Amino acid sequence: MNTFASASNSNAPLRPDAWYRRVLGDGTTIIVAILAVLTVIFAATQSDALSASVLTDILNNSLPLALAAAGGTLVVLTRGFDLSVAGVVSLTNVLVAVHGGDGPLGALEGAAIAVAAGALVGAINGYLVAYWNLQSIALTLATMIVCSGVTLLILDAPGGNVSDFMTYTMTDRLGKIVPVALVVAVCVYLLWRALRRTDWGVGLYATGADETAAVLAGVPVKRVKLIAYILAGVCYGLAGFMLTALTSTGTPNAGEPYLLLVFAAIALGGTSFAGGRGGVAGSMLGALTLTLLQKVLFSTGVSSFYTGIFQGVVMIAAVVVAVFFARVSTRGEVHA
Amino acid sequence: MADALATSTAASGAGAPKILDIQGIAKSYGATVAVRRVSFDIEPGEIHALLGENGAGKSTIVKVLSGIVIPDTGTLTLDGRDYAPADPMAARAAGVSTAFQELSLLPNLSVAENLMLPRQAKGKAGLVSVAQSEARAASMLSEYGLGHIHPGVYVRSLSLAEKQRIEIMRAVARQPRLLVLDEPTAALSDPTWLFDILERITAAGTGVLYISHRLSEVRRLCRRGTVLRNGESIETVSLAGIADAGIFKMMVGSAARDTQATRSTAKQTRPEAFGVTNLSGGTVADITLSVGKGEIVGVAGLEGQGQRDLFRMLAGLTPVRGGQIRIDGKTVNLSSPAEAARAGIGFVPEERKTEGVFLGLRTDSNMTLPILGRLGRFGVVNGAREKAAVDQQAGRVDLASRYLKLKIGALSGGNQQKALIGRVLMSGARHLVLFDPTRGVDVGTKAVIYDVIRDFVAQGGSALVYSTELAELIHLVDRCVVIYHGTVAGEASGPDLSEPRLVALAAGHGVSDS
Amino acid sequence: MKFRTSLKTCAFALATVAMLAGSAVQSQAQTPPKKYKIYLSMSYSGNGYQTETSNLIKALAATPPYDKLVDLKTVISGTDVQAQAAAYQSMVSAGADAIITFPISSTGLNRAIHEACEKHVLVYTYSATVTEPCARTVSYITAGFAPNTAQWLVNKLNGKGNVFIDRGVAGNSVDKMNYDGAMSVFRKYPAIKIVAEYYGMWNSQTTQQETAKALAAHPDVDAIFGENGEDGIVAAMLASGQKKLVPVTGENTNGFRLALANADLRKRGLDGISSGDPINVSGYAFKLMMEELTGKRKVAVHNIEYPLPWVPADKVKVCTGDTFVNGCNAFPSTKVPDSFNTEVFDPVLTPELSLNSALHGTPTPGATIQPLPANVVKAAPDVPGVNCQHCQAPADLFKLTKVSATVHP
Amino acid sequence: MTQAPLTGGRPADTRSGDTASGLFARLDRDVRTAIALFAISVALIAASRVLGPNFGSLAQMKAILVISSFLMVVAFGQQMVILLGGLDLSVASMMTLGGVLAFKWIGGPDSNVVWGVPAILAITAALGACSGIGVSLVKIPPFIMTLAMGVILYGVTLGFTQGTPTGQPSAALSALFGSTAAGVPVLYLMVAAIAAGCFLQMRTSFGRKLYALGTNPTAAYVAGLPVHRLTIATYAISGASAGLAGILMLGYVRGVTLTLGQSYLLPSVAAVVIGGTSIVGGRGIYLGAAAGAILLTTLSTIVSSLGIAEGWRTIIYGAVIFVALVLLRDDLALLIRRSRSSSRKQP
Repeated sequence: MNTFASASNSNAPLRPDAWYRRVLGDGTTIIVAILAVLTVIFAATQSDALSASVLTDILNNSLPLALAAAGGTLVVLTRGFDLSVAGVVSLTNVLVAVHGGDGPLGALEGAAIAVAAGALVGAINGYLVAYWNLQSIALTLATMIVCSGVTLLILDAPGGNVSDFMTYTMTDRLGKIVPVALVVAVCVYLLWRALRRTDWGVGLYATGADETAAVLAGVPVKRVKLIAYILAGVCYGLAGFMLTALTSTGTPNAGEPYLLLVFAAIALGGTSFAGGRGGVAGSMLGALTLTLLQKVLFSTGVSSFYTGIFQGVVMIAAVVVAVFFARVSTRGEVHA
Repeated sequence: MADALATSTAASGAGAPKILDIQGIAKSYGATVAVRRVSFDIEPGEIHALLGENGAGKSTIVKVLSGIVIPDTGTLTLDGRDYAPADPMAARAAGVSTAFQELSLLPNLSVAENLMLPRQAKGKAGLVSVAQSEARAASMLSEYGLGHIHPGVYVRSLSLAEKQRIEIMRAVARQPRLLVLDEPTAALSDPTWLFDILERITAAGTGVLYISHRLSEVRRLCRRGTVLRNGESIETVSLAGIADAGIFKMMVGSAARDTQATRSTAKQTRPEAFGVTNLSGGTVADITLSVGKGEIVGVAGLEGQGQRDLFRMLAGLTPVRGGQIRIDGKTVNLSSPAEAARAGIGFVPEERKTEGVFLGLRTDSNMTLPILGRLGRFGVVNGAREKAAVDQQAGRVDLASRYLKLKIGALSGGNQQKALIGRVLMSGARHLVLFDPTRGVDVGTKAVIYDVIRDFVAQGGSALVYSTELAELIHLVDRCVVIYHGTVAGEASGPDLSEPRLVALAAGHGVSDS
Repeated sequence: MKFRTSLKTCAFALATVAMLAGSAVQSQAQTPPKKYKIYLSMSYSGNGYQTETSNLIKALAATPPYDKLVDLKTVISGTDVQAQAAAYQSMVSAGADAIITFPISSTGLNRAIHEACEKHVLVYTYSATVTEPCARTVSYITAGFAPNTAQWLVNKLNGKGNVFIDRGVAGNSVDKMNYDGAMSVFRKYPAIKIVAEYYGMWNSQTTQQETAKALAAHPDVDAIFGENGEDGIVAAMLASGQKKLVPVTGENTNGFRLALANADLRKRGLDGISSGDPINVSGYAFKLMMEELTGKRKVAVHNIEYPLPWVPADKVKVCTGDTFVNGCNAFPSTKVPDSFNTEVFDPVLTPELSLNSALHGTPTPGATIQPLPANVVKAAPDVPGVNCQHCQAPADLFKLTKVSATVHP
Repeated sequence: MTQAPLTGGRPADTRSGDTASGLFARLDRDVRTAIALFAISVALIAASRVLGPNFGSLAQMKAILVISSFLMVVAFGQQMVILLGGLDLSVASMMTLGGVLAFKWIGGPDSNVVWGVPAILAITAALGACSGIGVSLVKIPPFIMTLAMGVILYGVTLGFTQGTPTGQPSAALSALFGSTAAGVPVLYLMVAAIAAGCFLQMRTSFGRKLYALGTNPTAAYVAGLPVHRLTIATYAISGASAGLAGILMLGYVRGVTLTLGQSYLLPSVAAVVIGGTSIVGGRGIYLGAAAGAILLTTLSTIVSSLGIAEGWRTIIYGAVIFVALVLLRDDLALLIRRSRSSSRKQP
């Protein structure tokens, strides 16, 4: 359709896209589909696949990555890259392991420490990127290195002691039904929904889509970015915290694997690296997918040597499908 | 100059406190001066026109008023109080709101969200309430006669016209003291919608700064107007007392005179160089035109009538929907700029900075880009030959050689344009397709560009030129095609080729109304 | 029919086992007539060491009678802890009888291992250890590699000189333990100066680069304390172009041993000790695990120590054949790459193995599983963070076993 | 770039081109950056003399250069991609693959080098081209495309070697790092290589078009440049240079591991960015990236000789990178000029 066509019948009512278009346009759909397929295969190839314990294990294993990916998504939405995730996860992991106390209160204290540390690093990143116009990818690389240095100062070998409350209760099932991991994930998601429904949330998408227009529309772009990086840091902190509970130890280089996995999860989740499109839910599901994929590859007996190939192919496939659907759903838009 | 100021101050001398009073605003970016000295004022309830060619400084004034750009010198007062907004929000708070030409809407947000930016309607728990936002948006939309747009629609799926309406409505709905409208009707086929709104708010005493290329609109709405030229306010005139020609003369200034070079008025028929038949695509509905060898054909039209897509189809940028393009007699299919270039088309885009030059590269590198292959063997560029080629071309477009070694971003718009045209000529194009080649360049450069185009066709080339400046077209081209609503509204040549005639055609009615 | 044959084979298998083991007749009667489902879990760090250890296990599992008795599956998880934990969990749900593994983290896998134990899955770790008490760890780590080699260096230097320390991976517990062990000795001698300390990541390539850098800054170095990848140290010294070579201690790469055996390098001053991590620990762990699994041995201790290899330069002897016969302990460079870890078999612990076992995981023709000596199991001392969670390391953890201090500070 | 309309583009340093005087100032900004980096490296070495008498010795510099040569080679490809506004995360796996193949094919008789090296370069280039195709034609974000490519290649290498790379060292390759006059041959080679790299970027039409495409993709398309071919070729170059680095590594350490390339991924990006190359593409020269590589190597050498905890060393390492970033910011000069001249709004 072109300007004149629409101008001529300009009083034809304009309603929101049909539901199927919106569904297709939303990257989350693809990841849900992939997840469903994997689950089916998994259930078919492993007898106790859907048993409570197995599911809990999967959730526990994927939660730290899911949290980290959630944080990374916020930065990607602003068209940035945050490599500091690896450093922050390691840092908070050892912080919690060394300074976390016993019992629920101790765990709470540990969480507080982790969140604070993450927020601090995030604030540094955010300030320098938003107000000094430093290249996000390069800056956060430096931050990551410094963080891992600080980590080694705190703990130069795996250790620290993690309370039984964290080790067992935090990774158990509430009332033997709901995995704690699931609860945490849902809480984070709800928190995101809430944030999404603030001026910052709207501004975040505005900034990512078109910074110039956002400024013209009065969005405080710099502050939006700063907050995005801070919240990202907080998420990394939580990831480090949950990782501590999962591994019941502080490991100085525990975060390293997350550096690239996080971006894999985000990509799987259908968040666009061009900014302004996507969301936290997709990334968290993306993280779950990566974990489940390992399980499926095991249960289907794929020679372990080749697991990497499958992971890579799935990543590419997901993005390609997302790109394709995005085109379909946005076809016929007027590009002014 | 002095008298220009005198008149403006005289005009602002008596009467009620001005809504806006601008005195001696100047602003420059590095080497490029955007605005030299601009002064004018707006009275309560007045719709004040800001007239001038592209690049005369209008958009800079808009940015200053909306707090995006802080002027280097000069003073602004709003309702008699000093007015120096640090950012868009400050401007808005002070009671100035703007509908921008490059619309400030976010495609990935809903209409409601866009309307509410940067502060959405809050429901319980202080969270954004989609329902409330959409409700408010809906009432707003219906109040301004856009009830047919559902507030939940994503802006990216709106037509350009709808977007423009939303942009305007958002500015108006903030009930500002001063409303700034930058080319508000560019995409509106029927501006009466806007005019009604303006009547309403001016009745309430709001001041409006109105920027438009459409003189007929300006005359209908505005009592006074200020003419800008090359970043200076030439004069603030009462529009009733001056004819279009007079205004154009002020806008174009000396350029009109000293480049009033002889035009090949001889109307012999020439063999076709390139042309299109029943071409449609983008906003072009159905256009047929032909350019002869050694001929300069002009294209005129109000903004958004399809001329842009016509040129971009010839450049291989906009996909062709129907009809055919002929070049040198052969029907061609231009699916990419590369193909267009191979076919002999030399395209100068309208957006110099984003689509034309490579700001990061040196001027000479910019110019030789398309012919690097020819400048050496085995893909290795022969420095000497490159220098020779550049110097020769620089002479042709009259570009001082001291600029050649600088990054092109450091050059003034005029010199950038010279380099760009130089590049296009270098590429060995046989047919020039120039979209507003003199946009925002100074008078001297204009003269140069005219000459370059003329001897290009004199050497057997052909050129299709679009310009927003009728005066320019009139003295440059052999004949001029006027586009309206994506079709050819008419053609003028020889004695027929006059501003009133073009204005009339462009406004969509056969007979002149001035 | 099928059942019958399998029964027959098992009977035969057990018969042989019984014969070889010469153990009580009841034990075989009790053992269930089935193939043991055993998983080998490696966390791929990518150096040859990983493959060689797994090859030994594969070879043993294919050596009669285990070939009839064992269904071995190898699983490689990435270098992150979650991946390996997830792998353990998958193995348990896949009905594993036992898991033999090289754990990537000494503490991070405890949960998964604990779950496995609760499901009565036998978990053995080789070379690297875990602090989860229900697992059996078989390792040389506690055998005093670092203090002994360090002391040897000190003796060699008569208590004074500039020393490099080539460490493993930053933030790793074994690295820390080796470092502490070495420093426990060096600190005693004020005249010993640690002029450079770098991380060779336990692979020849990084070690060579880091050593080359250090050598450039300190050509006046008098000795180098090395860990795995030490052949890189020698390579770096040779590449640096200095005439004079210095004593080097390291682990068991073939390149290193050949260098020590090389006469003119010795003349140029090269000397050293080849000690540390033996590939064979995996073979030993596997045999031990099988004996416990088949009920032929009750293993009481959790942490089992593998005897520390100790090959001084003058004891290096290049083998002519494919086994360690008449005291040879290195292979010609035509047979194995420099980075090959030589300490692949032990005449007492794993006589079944040969070079091809280590290189290709193939059993030695004609070999059958020999039982381990009855009293072979040696308990390892507690080391917090290495093989136990909340425990005290013995005061004499770093005691000297192979050498004694000949010089006094 | 989206900022341009608001800030009116960046006259930045370009202005100093004609106003400022003095040879140094008249040099191109990127060259200045590179020189500055070399200066920092030399200064570091000089300063390190306090650590020991042999610091700053010629031998040390040679050693540093030899070791940094691998990073230089990887950084070259990485920079080409970054100039394009992309990023290549597959260099690590690509380098490993190169090393593994070299170990298997080139090892042994020197004659193998003749066919082996071209073959391996061709393979890695082809694999790089695949990333390029994914990025330019299928429109997959470079970050994801190359990340996935890296993961896949690692899997392939793992499967191909079944865990242990097998083969023999190559005397011919090792000769490059000749024992006695260590570095000297390499030294010349490296200078030549750096020169060649800069030449490719500055003086060939491919290089020129690359910059154009990097600075302004839209304009490049409008100007009719072969955008897709350029992109694919660039990723192919990146693949090949990573492969070459792997081959060289075999020459240096007479054997390979599957972790060969891992330690080069982030440094390759760091070297490029520190070298004054903008991550959004279009500006920077190889001289800078090479200087960045040397700086990083020098830094780690000196840091590892500091008698302090590894933690502190890492912190220092990161801090220096950070400082370099701040000092070499694109618009730093502009900002200073502004803050001096007037209280104008900052971009």
